[in-house]
Amino acid sequence: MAEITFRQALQRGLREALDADPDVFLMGEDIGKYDGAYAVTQGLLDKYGADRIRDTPISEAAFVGAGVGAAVAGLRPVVELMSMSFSLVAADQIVNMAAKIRYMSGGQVKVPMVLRAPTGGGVQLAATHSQSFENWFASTPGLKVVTPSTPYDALGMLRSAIEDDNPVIFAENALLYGTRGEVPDDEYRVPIGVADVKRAGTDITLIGWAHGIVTLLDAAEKLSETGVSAEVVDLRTLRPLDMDTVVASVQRTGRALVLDENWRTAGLGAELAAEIGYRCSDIMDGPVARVGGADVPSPYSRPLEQLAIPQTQWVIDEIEKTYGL
Amino acid sequence: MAEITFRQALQRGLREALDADPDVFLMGEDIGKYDGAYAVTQGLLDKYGADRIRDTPISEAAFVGAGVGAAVAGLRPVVELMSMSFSLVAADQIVNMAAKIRYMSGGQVKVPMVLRAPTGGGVQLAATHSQSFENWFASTPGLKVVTPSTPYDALGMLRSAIEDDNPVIFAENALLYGTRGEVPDDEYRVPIGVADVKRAGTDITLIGWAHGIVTLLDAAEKLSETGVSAEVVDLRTLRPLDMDTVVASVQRTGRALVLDENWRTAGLGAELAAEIGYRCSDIMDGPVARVGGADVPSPYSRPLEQLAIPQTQWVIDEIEKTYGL
Amino acid sequence: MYLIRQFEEVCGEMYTRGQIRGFLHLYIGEEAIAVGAISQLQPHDYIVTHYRDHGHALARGVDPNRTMAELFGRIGGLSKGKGGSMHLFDAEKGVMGGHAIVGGQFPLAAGLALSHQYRKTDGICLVFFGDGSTNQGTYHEVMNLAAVWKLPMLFFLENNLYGMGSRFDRVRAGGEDFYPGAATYGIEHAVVVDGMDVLAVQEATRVAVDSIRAGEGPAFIEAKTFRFQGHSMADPVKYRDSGETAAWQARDPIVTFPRDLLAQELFSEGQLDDIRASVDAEVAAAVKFAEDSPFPPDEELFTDIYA
Amino acid sequence: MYLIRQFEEVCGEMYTRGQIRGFLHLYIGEEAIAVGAISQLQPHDYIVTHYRDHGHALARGVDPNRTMAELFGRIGGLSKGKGGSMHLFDAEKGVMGGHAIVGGQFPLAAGLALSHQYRKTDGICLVFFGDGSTNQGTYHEVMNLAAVWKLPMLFFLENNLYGMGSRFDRVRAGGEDFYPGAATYGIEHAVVVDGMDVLAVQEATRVAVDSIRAGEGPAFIEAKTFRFQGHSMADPVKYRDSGETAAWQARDPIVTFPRDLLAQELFSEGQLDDIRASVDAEVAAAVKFAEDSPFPPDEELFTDIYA
Ligand SMILES: Cc1ncc(C[n+]2csc(CCOP(=O)(O)OP(=O)(O)O)c2C)c(N)n1
Ligand SMILES: Cc1ncc(C[n+]2csc(CCOP(=O)(O)OP(=O)(O)O)c2C)c(N)n1
Ligand SMILES: [Mg+2]
Ligand SMILES: [Mg+2]
Repeated sequence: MAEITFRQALQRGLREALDADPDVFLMGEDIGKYDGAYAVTQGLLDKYGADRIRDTPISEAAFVGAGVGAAVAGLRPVVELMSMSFSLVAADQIVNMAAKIRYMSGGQVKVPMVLRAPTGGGVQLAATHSQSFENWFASTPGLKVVTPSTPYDALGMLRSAIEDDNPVIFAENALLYGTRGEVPDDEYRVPIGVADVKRAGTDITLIGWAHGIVTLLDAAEKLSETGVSAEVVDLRTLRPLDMDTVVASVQRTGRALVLDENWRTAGLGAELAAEIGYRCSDIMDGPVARVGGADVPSPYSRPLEQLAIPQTQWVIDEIEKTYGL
Repeated sequence: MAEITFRQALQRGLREALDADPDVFLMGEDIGKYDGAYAVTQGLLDKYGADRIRDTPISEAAFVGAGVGAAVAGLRPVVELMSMSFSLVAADQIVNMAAKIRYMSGGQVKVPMVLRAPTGGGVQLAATHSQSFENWFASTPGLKVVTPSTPYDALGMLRSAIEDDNPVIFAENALLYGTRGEVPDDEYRVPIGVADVKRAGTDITLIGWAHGIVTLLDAAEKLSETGVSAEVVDLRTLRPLDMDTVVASVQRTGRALVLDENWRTAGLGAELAAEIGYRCSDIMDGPVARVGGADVPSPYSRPLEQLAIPQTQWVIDEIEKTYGL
Repeated sequence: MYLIRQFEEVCGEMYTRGQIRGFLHLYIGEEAIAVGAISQLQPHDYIVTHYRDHGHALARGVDPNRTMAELFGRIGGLSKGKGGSMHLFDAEKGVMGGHAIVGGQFPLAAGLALSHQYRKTDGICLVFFGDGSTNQGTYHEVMNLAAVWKLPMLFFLENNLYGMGSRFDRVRAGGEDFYPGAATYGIEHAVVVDGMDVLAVQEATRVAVDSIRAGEGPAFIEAKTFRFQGHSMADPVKYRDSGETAAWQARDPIVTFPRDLLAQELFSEGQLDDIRASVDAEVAAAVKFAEDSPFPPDEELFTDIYA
Repeated sequence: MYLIRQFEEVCGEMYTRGQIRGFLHLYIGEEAIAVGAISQLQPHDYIVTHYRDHGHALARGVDPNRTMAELFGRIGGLSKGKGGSMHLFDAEKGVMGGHAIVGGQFPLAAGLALSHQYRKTDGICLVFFGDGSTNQGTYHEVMNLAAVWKLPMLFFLENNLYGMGSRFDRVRAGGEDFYPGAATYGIEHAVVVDGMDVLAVQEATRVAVDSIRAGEGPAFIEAKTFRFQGHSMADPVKYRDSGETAAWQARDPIVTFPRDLLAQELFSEGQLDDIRASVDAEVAAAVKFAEDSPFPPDEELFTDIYA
């Protein structure tokens, strides 16, 4: 076991995959000579060469779609977007090509591709650079969407994603890159589509993913001071959703709060709340509580931006409001 | 009063707006010389000329964004996408430009633009041409999203949309173009953001929009035969959501079903179910029932496609399952 | 070519009868391109095309039975009826769709070409596209990507002068010819060819493919052609006059090519009649096959989404 | 030019001190372009640019105080601190952003140009963009749209040879010059100019603007230039050697232009010193203004979303 950062975990995952399979290669803007905008790919060009670590022009639609083509041909491209916000200029290739080509071909082809991207807000990058479109991709049949919250999950799920035969959107919340955690020395995988109880508790289930888990664990800690025992369920995967783990936990605790750091309206948080509400209403002590990001374009100014991102206190207040805890 | 089709209502709305305001003009692919892919703009080129009825190249990102620019300069462009499915190639211009330029400028500019597009499935156009991304736009702060279900609403809301100072996504379910309804002879407006009770009832509230209303009214009719009185609430606008009308109805009936014809997962139907569940749980007879489109890329084959689109019977079955009615 | 023509004439009929639905885009008039170009490919090469794709599939030797069944939405179709007319795939033959988002096919084609380069084979990817699609950003992005990476890719423009109701000169100011634009990207091998002349298309493709296989990077061919019918079955073709169509129809490859063969005495009238008769029978059999194939069972709705 | 330089030197400092955060892209080295080009505009013309936008705003006469306050995220900023460095707007002066999605600004600029054409004014829209942004599809789509509609639009390429860490020739095969590509779209007026020479930029812009106002349709100017610093404050600039930078720095317009003025005896050393001193004071005042301006009140989070 070693303690490494989320960024290091991702880099190790990439290296392991590159070493394990010659069909794995990387594409993206400035991932090579520049070492990657967030330094995840630092040093890889020197080690693996320009055929496998491919710097691309600023043409997201072209190189994301080229990833699909290479994957259809049996390679395993790992494509990096410099920001999830830029997925919009490649949205057609992701949603209409990567997600659907298998279906449209009646199963003749498959798309073993990973699309990695830093995502989320919090560092004053303003309205166009702070978005989390993985929420939209999570509603798109044909895609898988992965959102790890720890170095352990990041590495293990990246390996699984690269080995998966389907297009996987791998969303890396940029606030997590510097966070640290224990990671086994040996190779391992974390399966896609399996949620993880990050903290056990009996009074309420807090459900979230990615950076939201940091907030929920913090809230759980604070709640424990007032005698409330909160369970924290980390979805880890937004599609396919592991509703069984979520529902099992809520059935034990009888209460649920969902945290979605992205815009509150009509996102994955809504899906979870609706589904938990449906499946657990008979045993619950009240409705499913929801905390979401403010429904605003992300402002640049720091105090305003902080008001838009769910804070620990919001979680605590919402629990108090909904359940009187 | 005259009975006209949904298509005719839209055309009349466009003509009235073009007549009323010289700043109104239309742009889109083949809206002029070809008369429009769905014939909504038929004959307009002859009457208003090529300056105001502008055929564009197949460059959605360019002309949608040009619409934003023209709107920022104070004109009132009505931009047509040949299909809502093609909004993806212009997604960045819609979500990052139209929706955010006002905020990023601190309120210095506004975007009085309408983006019209036929949407939805049901006529075997297969996976890439049968989608309803208005659901995504409804989660985007800065946009308004309008989804009429009748000729009356289509005309009245189109006038409101063109007069609105904000970017309005105007989604026209293609299955509705040929449907008929009464429309006043005089000019009128239907406000954006106000839901409409399309049928009154006492036992359950059925909530939907656009073509879903056809299904819900049909279900209500069938339910009445078994003595169940269903109220049908037509959202008409997906953003801003008129939750007050919805909640008021559910508070009267004590039961709710939400119909979202698009992919079921993490769409507007989820938002409604989550929010109704939260605000009405204490007075409800059970959880909020949901019916959604199948989570699949739209298949071409007719019997398969029909299996993917919510049918009246699904609504009835879901009500039975949830409430035993 | 005659197979494609006959196949599509029958498609038109089947559309009128409601056997084929959704969008149906006929290739009638453009057959010389698919036949001429695809004849120059190797089995390991890829083909990517747009929604007007029947000609490309058939020219590649894809089974007419399964193609027709796909158009009928039947389980015996290439994609079990899930793709329909606009999305013909035959992965074993390297036919990678049929794509219905204008310009959406360019990036996919680049990736397929990249796979050949990555694996150091001599394979290429041939991508077909229309004049209208050159106004999509992907056209530009992929031309540049292919050029800078020297991808083994043949850009094949089927310039039928119209994108739906828009004549190219109403939506583009760059002049009549598109192929000179390739030089902007550093694509040196760019030519124009008569798309009504199957032998000319064949020859131009041969030269281009040789250059690509020799590692010279992407090449570009523009073929001038014309679709004799509407954009799709829904198009009443009010935007152009019949004179323009008639002038092109006078050069119909289905008429002129056999005429030339006869003139050069390479075939006899009787031989051609035999070919036509056997093709007609093949197409009739395809219809029969499609009719006999059942619709996909309900479970198929949820298969083929994930691998 | 000196105002821009001095303003940005101070921005760099303020970033280090944490007063400015997020992404900060300095224009240092490229000032001659903004100053030369924008000097040729009329008040009713529009300017659209990318995230490297301080120079364009200041050259247009936008208030340095409110610009600095914007960078500080304060309520006194141009956009009340909501936009930040990458999104400078001053609608009254026709400065329509500051756009941070590479290539995202082209369509907006086309629409602004269209508004002038629609209203039959002689106004134009000047759009600035980088070499890297030419690889976005919007560049291509909008060049074509502008050409076919003859929009009054000036495409101004600030070719500083790099897009982040990628030298243009690593991501483009079309050669060293970009401006010849404009002809592909039928844009006849396309020239290259020395972006380190403010007078040359001015003259090239004057000619182009005249042509546009005369109704000749869009024009294209490519200016060769260089950013002396990193792409943003986060960039350690490991991808190019210092020799290249030094060669360009030797042509720094902030040094060469005053030198020429002195040589031609148009200004005296003392006059220039006075100008510099007053500019230094102006920038210092801008910092003070920004520091004194409060952060936006909480309610501002929800304003300016809808009109
Ligand atoms: C992104 C997108 N925009 C618009 C359409 C609608 N559309 C389908 S085909 C077509 C015309 C394309 O013309 P061209 O590329 O010349 O091909 P052709 O049909 O002539 O073979 C249009 C506008 C689409 N499918 N996708
Ligand atoms: C669509 C998109 N892709 C990538 C980025 C990240 N990015 C920001 S600036 C930049 C380089 C742009 O280079 P260039 O156009 O030459 O402008 P310069 O910075 O040199 O002025 C990149 C890749 C972005 N903002 N938007
Ligand atoms: Mg065409
Ligand atoms: Mg540059």
